[in-house]
Amino acid sequence: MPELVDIRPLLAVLASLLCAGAVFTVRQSARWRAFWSLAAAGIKFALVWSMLPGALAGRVYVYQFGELLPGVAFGFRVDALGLFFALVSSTLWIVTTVYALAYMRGSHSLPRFFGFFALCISTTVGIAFAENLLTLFVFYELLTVCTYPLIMHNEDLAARRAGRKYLIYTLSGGGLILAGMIVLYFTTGTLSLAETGILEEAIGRSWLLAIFLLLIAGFGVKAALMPLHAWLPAAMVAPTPVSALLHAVAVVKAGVFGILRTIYNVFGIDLLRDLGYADWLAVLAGTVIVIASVNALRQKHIKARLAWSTISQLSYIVLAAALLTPLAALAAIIHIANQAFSKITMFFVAGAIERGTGKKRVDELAGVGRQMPWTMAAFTVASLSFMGVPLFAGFVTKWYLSLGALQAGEGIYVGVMVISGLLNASYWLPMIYLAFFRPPQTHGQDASPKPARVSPMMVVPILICAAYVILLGAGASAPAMPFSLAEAAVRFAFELKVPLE
Amino acid sequence: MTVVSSLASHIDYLVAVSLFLTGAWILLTSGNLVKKVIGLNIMETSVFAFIVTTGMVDEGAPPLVAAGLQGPFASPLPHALVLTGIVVAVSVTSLALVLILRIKAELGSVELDEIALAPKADDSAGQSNQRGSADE
Amino acid sequence: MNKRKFARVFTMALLTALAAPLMYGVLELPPPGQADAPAHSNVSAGYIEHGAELAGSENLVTGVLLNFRALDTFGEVLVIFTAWLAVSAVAGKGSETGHDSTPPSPVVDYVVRLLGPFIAIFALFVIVNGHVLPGGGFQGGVLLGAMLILLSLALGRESVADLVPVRSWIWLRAAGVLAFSLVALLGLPMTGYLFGLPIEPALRHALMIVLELGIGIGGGAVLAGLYFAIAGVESS
Amino acid sequence: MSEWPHWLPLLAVLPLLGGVLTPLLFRRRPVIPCFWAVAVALVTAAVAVMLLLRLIDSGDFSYAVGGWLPQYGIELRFDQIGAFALPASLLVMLALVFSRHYVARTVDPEKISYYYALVLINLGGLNGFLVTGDLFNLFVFMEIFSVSAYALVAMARQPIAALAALKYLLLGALSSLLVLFSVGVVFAMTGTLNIEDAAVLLEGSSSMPAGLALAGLATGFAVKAALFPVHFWLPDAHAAAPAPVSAILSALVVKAGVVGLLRTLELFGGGESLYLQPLLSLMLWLGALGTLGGALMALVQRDIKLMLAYSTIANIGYIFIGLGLATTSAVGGAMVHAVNHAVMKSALFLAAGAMIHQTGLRNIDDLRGLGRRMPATAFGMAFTLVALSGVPPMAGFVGKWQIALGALEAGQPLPVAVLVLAGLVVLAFGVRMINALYFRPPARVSTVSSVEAPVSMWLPVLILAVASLALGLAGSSMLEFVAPAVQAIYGTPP
Repeated sequence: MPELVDIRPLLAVLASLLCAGAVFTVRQSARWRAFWSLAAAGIKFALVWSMLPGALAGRVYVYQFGELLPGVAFGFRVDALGLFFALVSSTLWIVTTVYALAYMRGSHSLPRFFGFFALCISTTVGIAFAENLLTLFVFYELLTVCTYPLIMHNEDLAARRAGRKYLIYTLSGGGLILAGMIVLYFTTGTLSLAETGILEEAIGRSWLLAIFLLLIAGFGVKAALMPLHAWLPAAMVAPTPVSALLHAVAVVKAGVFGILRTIYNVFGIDLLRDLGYADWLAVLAGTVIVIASVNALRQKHIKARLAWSTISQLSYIVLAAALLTPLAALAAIIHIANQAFSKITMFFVAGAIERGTGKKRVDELAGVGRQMPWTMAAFTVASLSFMGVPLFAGFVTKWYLSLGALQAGEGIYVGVMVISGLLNASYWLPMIYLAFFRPPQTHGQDASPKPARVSPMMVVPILICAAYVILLGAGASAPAMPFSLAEAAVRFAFELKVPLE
Repeated sequence: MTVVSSLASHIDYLVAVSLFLTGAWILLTSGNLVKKVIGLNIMETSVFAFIVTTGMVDEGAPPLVAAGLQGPFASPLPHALVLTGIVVAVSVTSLALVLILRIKAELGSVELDEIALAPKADDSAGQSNQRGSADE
Repeated sequence: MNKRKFARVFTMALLTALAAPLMYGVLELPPPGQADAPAHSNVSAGYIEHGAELAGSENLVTGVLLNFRALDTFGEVLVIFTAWLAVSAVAGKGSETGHDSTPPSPVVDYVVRLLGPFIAIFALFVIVNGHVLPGGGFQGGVLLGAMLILLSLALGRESVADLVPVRSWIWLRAAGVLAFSLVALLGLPMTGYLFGLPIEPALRHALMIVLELGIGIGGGAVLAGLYFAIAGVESS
Repeated sequence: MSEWPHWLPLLAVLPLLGGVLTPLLFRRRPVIPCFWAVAVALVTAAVAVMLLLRLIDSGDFSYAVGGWLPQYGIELRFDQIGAFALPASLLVMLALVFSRHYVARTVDPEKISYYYALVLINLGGLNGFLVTGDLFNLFVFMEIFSVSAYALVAMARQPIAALAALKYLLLGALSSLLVLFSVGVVFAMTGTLNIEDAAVLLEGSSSMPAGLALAGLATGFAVKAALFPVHFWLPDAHAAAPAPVSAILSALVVKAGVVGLLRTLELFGGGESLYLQPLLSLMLWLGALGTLGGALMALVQRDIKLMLAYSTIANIGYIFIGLGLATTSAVGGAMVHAVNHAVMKSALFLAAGAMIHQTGLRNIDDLRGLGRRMPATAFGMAFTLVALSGVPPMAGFVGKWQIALGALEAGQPLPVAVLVLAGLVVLAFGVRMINALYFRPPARVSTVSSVEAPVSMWLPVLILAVASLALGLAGSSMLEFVAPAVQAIYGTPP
């Protein structure tokens, strides 16, 4: 695979960093703040996109700085998997920025909010493009630091509690990753993510097990892998754009991405298959899918239900990765995009409902569909995706995951898919039913509710995301999330020479 | 060499060590700050005695190498070291004493027990959250 | 007090535990007084053999102080000046003024006035003969300081402070450091090394006298200053 | 220019002389001594740069003071450890800049020139201590910086300051005596005071007196470095001192204890001394205990400066873990961490000092809401707290990584857990501070009305905060720089 030195990975990281600097500097001017945020989002989007043709042609862009530690460089390397993740997050950053500008209007501490928002994206792209585990870890920890002020944005007791929980979980996870990395470096002398596995059986089972447990548990915290998930439902107190950031654009995806890197690039498929650790991970992920869905069913709060659904959906990715078959791997990678677009649609909708009608609970939804028809239509699209209805994004994941499970000879996970789909249906459908087919609860004489007034800057992002959900589901030809890129990543990880199908 | 003769030949060092321990005992156990300083001074003296003893020569002359004086001469180096050491000790002692005077003026006592028991002087600037214990 | 008792028992145990290795350790040292011990055969032997000639001082202790280990002595005058700075910084106001509570009896007054000049002359003698006789800057300085303290005890601190203009005291106290710095810097053009003393005997002798005087005057003034500062705190 | 040999003694002599001249020349106006002191510190830093250039160019070099041969005179030696003089001079300079407005309120106007004099003398003593190659000279310079440090602690106006200073003085003097006694023992054994010379003569010695001297030196310097369990003088002294002094004490003076220990190892490390391995293990485990204990104690403090003081104990623990592990990575990491911690901790102490100066409050809960009122200072503090907790790629990370890696190399996985755990605890109290500054409403009226500190106070904080990022990025080259020193002291690793 030809490697080309290219400055674009660096520029992509710097774009949002500069945006953060500019936002911090223009403190009081809302217009300039919006300008810089959108401009940086656009530039980054363009930069990441411009690398796509090369990546599809099999080129790998690298950019290295000096050594961060002896023997470990600080550098970027854009491979298919990283670029896929970067595409997802940079695309979503644009819509999230537009949405956030509308949603946050009138809130306090906006320079801080948008500044750290931009920093988060900067670090996410850094994670995606990291050349080695240390670089990844650098951005991973900075992501934790940068999301903290966002979660704490409301500065009240609930926010502080959520923030504290978030930090305790994620930083402990960071500590585990650090320990794992040290062991890894000690045993192999490298932290590169450019190979299909840097570990060998020869270094000893106990070291291998230690590395696996430390890294998976460490990344598992951000990936909200049960039982390390408790911070995620708590963090729903944050403003909706932050939830979108946590659940779709950056944070949980960073954790999942770390797990994928651990499986495909640190251990490698062959070694992991010999060791058998992945089977246990798959069992765990399968269990989490079901338990989290059941928990989501019990939630009365819209955002809490969404949060539990996220926990369940993330385990799809972990499960798919742990199955160690090419088709399942494909499912794992494309589900990064599928889950992101579906879930961000839902969060945007939840935020819009909150802003438009003030409603936050599931049982208050009655009649909302008439007040906000477009918005609820988008919600419906996203739910159908999660249920796994064909033509919607989620179906593609389930299809390939089931095929992958069969490839691995683990038919039971097809059953898990089916159960999960049913559970998803049982908690999304009642919400849609309530919204569209039940008359609104009347308060006194106000019998016919007026259409809710929601800024078009909030509705348009919702519709765009919903459209993407359909695009992703309708065909592999979705323009932003090229299926072939995910395929390329899988071919690399499994060292396949031929196309998958 | 038997133990007894070894003890006898090293008696100077042993005395210095005993003084050292005595001083340490006073420094560590006395609750009176002035006595602590005295203990410190005893320790200092013991160390000076020890060092100057290393420069001693049996039947030796002081290191004045002038015409007419005969060796063996005592080593001049320990003398110079101890002279410097004494000056340092004087400096430390004077600083300790003036600190004790200030403690007496501000906290009312030179006994650690009484200082620990005495109510803290609360200053108006709000800088009163200082922990004032004496971990002895 | 229970805590105090515990502390005593603990300290006793600690010191007893320390005593054994300490005693045993020094017992294994070469016994003091042996002329062939390393302490005498190594550097010291060199000093005794060539020191007087190389350092220009028959009193080898002075030779070591001013010449071989000049940096130590520079540090030493600095420590004592620092001590004065520290004491005055901590002590508060009024170090050079203030009355002692009891006026001296005429006898004491007379005797002290009588003794003062003799002590000063003896101090000077000790200072300038440091290179041939036991003594030197520090020893003379202590005598000077003792004289000043004695005078101020008898005559009140002001009368001592008035001996020189008030603003000159600080220069006197720094005399050791200043003299040493001067000689150290002069050593650079003259010998090619900082703190070097020239080989030429007369010049070297002159510079050594400068050093001794600086150390002596500085030491005396600092000792008196320490006394003033501490007495100032006590009387305020 | 860097080849001129006489920079080396000037490294110590210049600040010492500059310090002595301060009260002589400037007695009236309080501002001029500050400019003078900053200038002297700056020139000292320039001298250190010259020395550093020569070191990089041509390796270790020494200077014969007065032109005497090493054994007969005093030898100054500049190696990678001595290069600590450069950060030391720069940090002191920043602390002096910070002092300009700070001491106006905390120190008696008549004593201001004394204050600057003592700070410069402290720097001179430290520099001399770092570069001397002579055991007794080591003691003399140690006393110079110690005596000035005791006095500087006592210069704070708080009632507790004198007691804290006395406690510091008694422990400090006791440790100095242990060192002096051990120097005497080494002299009696070898007849020389030159470290290199004595090391050759002592080589392979496992005799009782050698053990005694080693124990005395190690204990003495451990007290100076505030290694657990002889750390108890530190919190009060560092918390009571004026803020710039706290910064210098925590950043530099305790590090002198570490340097002293390195010199001790240099003295005894050459041969196969039986005592060396137990000493190293002791350092490792006491360091581990100190790291955890210090971090936990920092977590429960209410006073901001006490919190920082306990964190210093924790960081000294880090450094001792590294030194005790005795592998190339760990020792190099410990040395680099000594510099990095110096920068970070002085930033924190200065920031805390600025806040206390502006509000008159020192309780963390009382400082709530200052993030908006003192943006530059608060940012500097928050940023450095994150750096201190070891978030990569900032300065706290390099040492943590290297020491943990060294622990695995030494076959000791437990210190890795200690380091990771302590990093989390450090972050916990950092977050507590950051929460108070940014995410909580003000608790006191005086914080609401307070304003940003003068430029001379927040600028040093920000410079140090930026440095704590820059040093983290430069970690690899710093490790490379100290590698020869590690090899010189610990020998070639197996």
